[in-house]
Amino acid sequence: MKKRMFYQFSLLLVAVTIVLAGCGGNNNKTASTNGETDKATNTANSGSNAEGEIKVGILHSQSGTMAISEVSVIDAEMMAIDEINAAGGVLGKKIVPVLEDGASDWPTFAEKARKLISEDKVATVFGGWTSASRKAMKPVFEELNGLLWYPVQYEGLESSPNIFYTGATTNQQIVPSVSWLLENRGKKFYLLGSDYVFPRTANLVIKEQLKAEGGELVGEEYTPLGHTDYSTLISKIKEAKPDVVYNTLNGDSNVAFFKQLKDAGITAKDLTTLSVSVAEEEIRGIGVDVLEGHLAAWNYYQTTDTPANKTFVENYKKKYGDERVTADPIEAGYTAVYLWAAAVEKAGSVEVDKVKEAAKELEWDAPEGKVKIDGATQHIYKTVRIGEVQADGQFKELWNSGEAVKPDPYLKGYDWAASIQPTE
Amino acid sequence: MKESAILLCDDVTVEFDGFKAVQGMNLKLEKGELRFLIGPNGAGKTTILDVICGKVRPSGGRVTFGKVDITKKKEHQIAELGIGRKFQAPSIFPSMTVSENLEIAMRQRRTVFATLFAKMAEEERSRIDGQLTMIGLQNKADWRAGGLSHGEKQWLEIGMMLLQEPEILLLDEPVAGMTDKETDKTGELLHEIARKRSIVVVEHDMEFVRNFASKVTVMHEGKLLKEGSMDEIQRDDRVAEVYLGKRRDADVSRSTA
Amino acid sequence: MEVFLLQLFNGLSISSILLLVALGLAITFGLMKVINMAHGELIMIGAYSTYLTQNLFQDYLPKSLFDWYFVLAVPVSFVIAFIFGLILEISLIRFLYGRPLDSLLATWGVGLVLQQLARSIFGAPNVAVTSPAWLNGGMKIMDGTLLPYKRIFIIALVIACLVSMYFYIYRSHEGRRMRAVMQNRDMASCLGVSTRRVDAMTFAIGSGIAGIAGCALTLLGPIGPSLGTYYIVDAFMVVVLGGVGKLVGTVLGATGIGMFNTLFEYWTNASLGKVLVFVCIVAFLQWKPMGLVAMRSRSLD
Amino acid sequence: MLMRIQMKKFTPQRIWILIAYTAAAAALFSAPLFVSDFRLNLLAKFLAFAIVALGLDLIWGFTGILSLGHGIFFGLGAYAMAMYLKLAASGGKPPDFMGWSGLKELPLFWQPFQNFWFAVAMGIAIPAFLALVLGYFTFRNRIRGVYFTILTQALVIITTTLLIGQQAFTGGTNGITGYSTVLGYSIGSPETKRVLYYVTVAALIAIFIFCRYVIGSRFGKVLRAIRDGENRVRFIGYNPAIYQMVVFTISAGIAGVAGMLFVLHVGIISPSMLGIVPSIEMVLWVAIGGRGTLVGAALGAILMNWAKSEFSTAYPQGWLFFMGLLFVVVVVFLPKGVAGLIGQIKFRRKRREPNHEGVRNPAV
Repeated sequence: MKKRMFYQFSLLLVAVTIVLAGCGGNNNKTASTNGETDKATNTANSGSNAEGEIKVGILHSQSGTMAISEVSVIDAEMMAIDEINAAGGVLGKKIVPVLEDGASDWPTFAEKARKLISEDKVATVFGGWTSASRKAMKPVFEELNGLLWYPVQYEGLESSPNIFYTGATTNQQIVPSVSWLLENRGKKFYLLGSDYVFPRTANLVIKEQLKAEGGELVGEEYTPLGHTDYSTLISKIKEAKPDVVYNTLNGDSNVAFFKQLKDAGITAKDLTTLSVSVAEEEIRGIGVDVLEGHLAAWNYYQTTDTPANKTFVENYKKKYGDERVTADPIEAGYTAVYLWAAAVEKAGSVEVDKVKEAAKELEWDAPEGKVKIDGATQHIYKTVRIGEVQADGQFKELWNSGEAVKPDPYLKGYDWAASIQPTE
Repeated sequence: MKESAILLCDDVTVEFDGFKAVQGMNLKLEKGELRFLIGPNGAGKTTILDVICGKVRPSGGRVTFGKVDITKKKEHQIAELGIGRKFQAPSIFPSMTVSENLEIAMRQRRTVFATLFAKMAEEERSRIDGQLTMIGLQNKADWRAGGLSHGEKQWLEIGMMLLQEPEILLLDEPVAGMTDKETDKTGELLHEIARKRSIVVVEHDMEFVRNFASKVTVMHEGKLLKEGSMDEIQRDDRVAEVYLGKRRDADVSRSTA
Repeated sequence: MEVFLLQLFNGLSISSILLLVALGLAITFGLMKVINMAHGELIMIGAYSTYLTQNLFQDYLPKSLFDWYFVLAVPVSFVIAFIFGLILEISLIRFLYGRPLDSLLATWGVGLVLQQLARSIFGAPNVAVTSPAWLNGGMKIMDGTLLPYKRIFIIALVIACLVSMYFYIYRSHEGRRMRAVMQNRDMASCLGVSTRRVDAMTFAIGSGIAGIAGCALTLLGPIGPSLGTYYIVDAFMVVVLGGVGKLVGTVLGATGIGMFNTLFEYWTNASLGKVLVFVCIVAFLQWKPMGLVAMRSRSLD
Repeated sequence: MLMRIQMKKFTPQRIWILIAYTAAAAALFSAPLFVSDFRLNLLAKFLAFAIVALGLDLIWGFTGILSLGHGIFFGLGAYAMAMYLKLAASGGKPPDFMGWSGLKELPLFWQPFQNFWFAVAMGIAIPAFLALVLGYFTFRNRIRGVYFTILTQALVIITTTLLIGQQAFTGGTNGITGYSTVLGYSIGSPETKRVLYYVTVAALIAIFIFCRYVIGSRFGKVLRAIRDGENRVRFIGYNPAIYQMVVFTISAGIAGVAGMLFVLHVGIISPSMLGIVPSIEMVLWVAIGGRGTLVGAALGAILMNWAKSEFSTAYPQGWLFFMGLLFVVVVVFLPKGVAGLIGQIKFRRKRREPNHEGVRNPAV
């Protein structure tokens, strides 16, 4: 009996010490990571300090399943920060990135966002990839009045006063691509997606659009994330005989789908597929041999012909290696940093409200062409591009929208979209 | 005669993947009887104990306990009805203390609700203490049972069984691994217990059987070979042929194990 | 008719993949009672081995030989996964015999480390393996029904693995020792069989087969650090459903799951199909806890 | 023997223990005075995890049943609370995700969740009920050890796939997030957070005491007996299936409570929290802290999560290596975890029995 008790006692002591020391220790640690300056905490919520530094948060998944995609975005954002710092920083101050790992886990994104804002007191955060991670962070940014730059195309139907969306919303990617397909490739659509929010919502939009624009839905299928056998699904597609497979599969599923599609004897000549989640990076993992001739819709390709892109691609390859490729989300992450920096310069401050005000209608020559922030929705004007995969793993642009399209996250400009408005 | 039988195995057959371990075995146990079950290895002695206590479902035949048919009952139901079993290898609960072992074995209401709110009554404690003294472990009540010696574990298990207060005790080689002194003590204890309860003992130790048995059942190849007093058994030619002839082999294999 | 045939083939194909993935587990889990959660990572190692073989061929050998890299990749994957398995057994698994649940947890940790290792070496994104030209295309059995050569190849590969395993286990000297150790460790060691050696070999062979599975999977799916996680649970289901300790059971388990998966997926959709299959497995195990082919034994616990 | 009981009550050790417990409770209650809001929020989350760990320890540490599906029970509790919070935020109208999934009306089963207490009751009842049903079949059919563990994994896959697939009703992969108030108080305000923290501390202490009672009772002894030898228990006359079922249900209910608290602190629940990886991680906390001791399990959860949030930032790659290796080392060489290690150092001389006894799980 004696030993049991004594042993519990020592355990408890350890517990108390850890809880107290742990918490206390944390505070110390935060102070010391504030760098050489202990005054950082005094300038609460400003994100800057007297010594000439501005802290910004970078919050992507560096581990877990989503790291595949997000690590390149971090690279692009870091590159933009380096470039800006090399050119003298913002407001004459250096930008200091604080990296956090979202670990492909949505609650972790929320936790880390909270930490960046309230502990590190960053001026802004660049981060997120999946819709889920953004949805998880959104309440935190709204509660603490932080600022988030989200760099990935997404399903729309959202606009938060504390988030800037530098990726495409539906009317800058999906809607125009569907119209283009209807005009050029055929009326019968087969919707294939991974089972999560983006594909389901995107397909909801597509179905309405097909009804309105004379298309026909011949099938709709969702596969679990990480699904790797598409033989049955391909037979189903064969039976349905669509003109177009509109593909919203995500990540690894794309690899399996395209490899097995080719094995089934179906090439891009036999069946048009258009993907919205396959960019240059993904092509490398799938293999050009299986993807050649298939289509994708984005706002940017590595081959996009603008002066800004030439230097962007060059610098990116110089910094991270010649074998690396740029892609739409990478470019959007890069653009986000520049847009924020420009807004800060214009506002003359890093305070969230002032930056937001200054960002309205701000324009910048991004690698994808001229972009402009839409003040009302905090999305940006983007040019839509449809590309075809070439033998070298790059896209050839088949069509573009000519000018940057005004973002319309709630699809208010489309009559047929009346039924998919949010209920709240 | 018939009404005094407390346990009746009627034409019990057990099959393991086509192999008949027990074939049409009959066994009748009177109240207050101390019965020894012997036979060469593989005769089906342990299997018949398994059938009685519900561990093995017979493919044919019936087992009746008192007036209750227990052939289809589950182990814990059979145990609750009053049949206790001690296995060959000491199976106590090694991470619990000796007195905890006894506490849960003690006869009591065994529902979740009852155990959740059970308070150790004065009477219960004295029963446990009494048992501890009887099995000679009063000084080791707070030891973890896993730390006991082999013989002590055997005793503890017997103690647990006694606290369980079953009407029939099924013992599988209770004196295996015991010293001569311990063996004798166990034998005496069995006789004492048999005054109130019935006991079936499976045993290889012929010395022990000779010293303590009143009635012996011999099994061979899953069947009843002979039943009677030790003298009758020893005089029987068939027993001598199938059992005693092979006994030497059995002893040899046991001594090497 | 076409659809029926094609679906039958698809079901067979999925079964063969499941079987290939589960065969290694059937050995480590079925015979050794070690729950190897890192099995998926051994599959991943096999896949990366294939990738490396491909790269070596690309870089150092004439283009005309490139198509034959896959022939070499199968044994290479086996050997590399075998070596990993051996190291794993010697450094870790041998402490875990008789503690199946602990082996599950510890090997999960190993899996985590191996995944991270792959991520550090090859990077987080998927890598591409170009399948050899002779495996492209398929057999046309009637109009619109094409049986891809890759899938036929995998089916053949599984059969080859099964046959060689059968011969190894039931016909070879080594195999006899292995069975002896798995059935009665003490007795075998008394008879002079080195149980340590047999354990290590058995585990390594199970791992090696996982490597072959990984090699085959490069033909069909993604090759990335998390490759193994997609298959591990399915593989366990196959082994448990089939019944532990019998190869026949594993074959039946894989065929059952593969066929039903295809059927349900065809009737409903991929998500629901998966749910239905798992519900069926859970329900089936309630009915027959020991699986399809149960090994009955008299021993208590 | 009476003496022994008396002794138990008044030994100095017992008094010390009492002081230590009081100190621990005092530290937890006074933490808000020392710690920033953010850290407090984190601590609250860790405490919620500690609650799951207690529940897991009941079944794994004390009964020898390893569930790799506790994420489900945790998650279902969390979902129940999330449904209430989401409805509170949307004012009883269908929440946003239903809109973009094409659902216009609030489904019937959502409606009662407008009531906080109903949600709380469901947050315990749903996981407990699911565990009861699963336990009823599996334990009655004597599926145990590894088979049970693998079965719980199948259950995880079924549940997460369903949750993801039924996006209109569950929010899909995004899960449910975006809350505003709880019982009328703003969920983001520091005051509410502080109150929620105290609620969590109180829940942890209450559940800790409850678990201690369960373990100390004769019921708890039967559980430990089941861990040591399920069959032997049967021959004494207990039906292990019932006991396993009950303790599994209790454990699931506790996980549900933890899940509800988790949602209140973190503000999101998504199917990924129900997955296999979080479920295994929960087991890891218990393993590292020390299975078979309640303090160890709770401590393990707090410690591991604290370490994770500290180190995963600085070394996102290294962290996984570290965690994997830690797992291996602890499971293989320290089967009793940190608690066991401390015990070993302190009482090595007094040990009379081989220390691996009883640690072995009676599986297969």
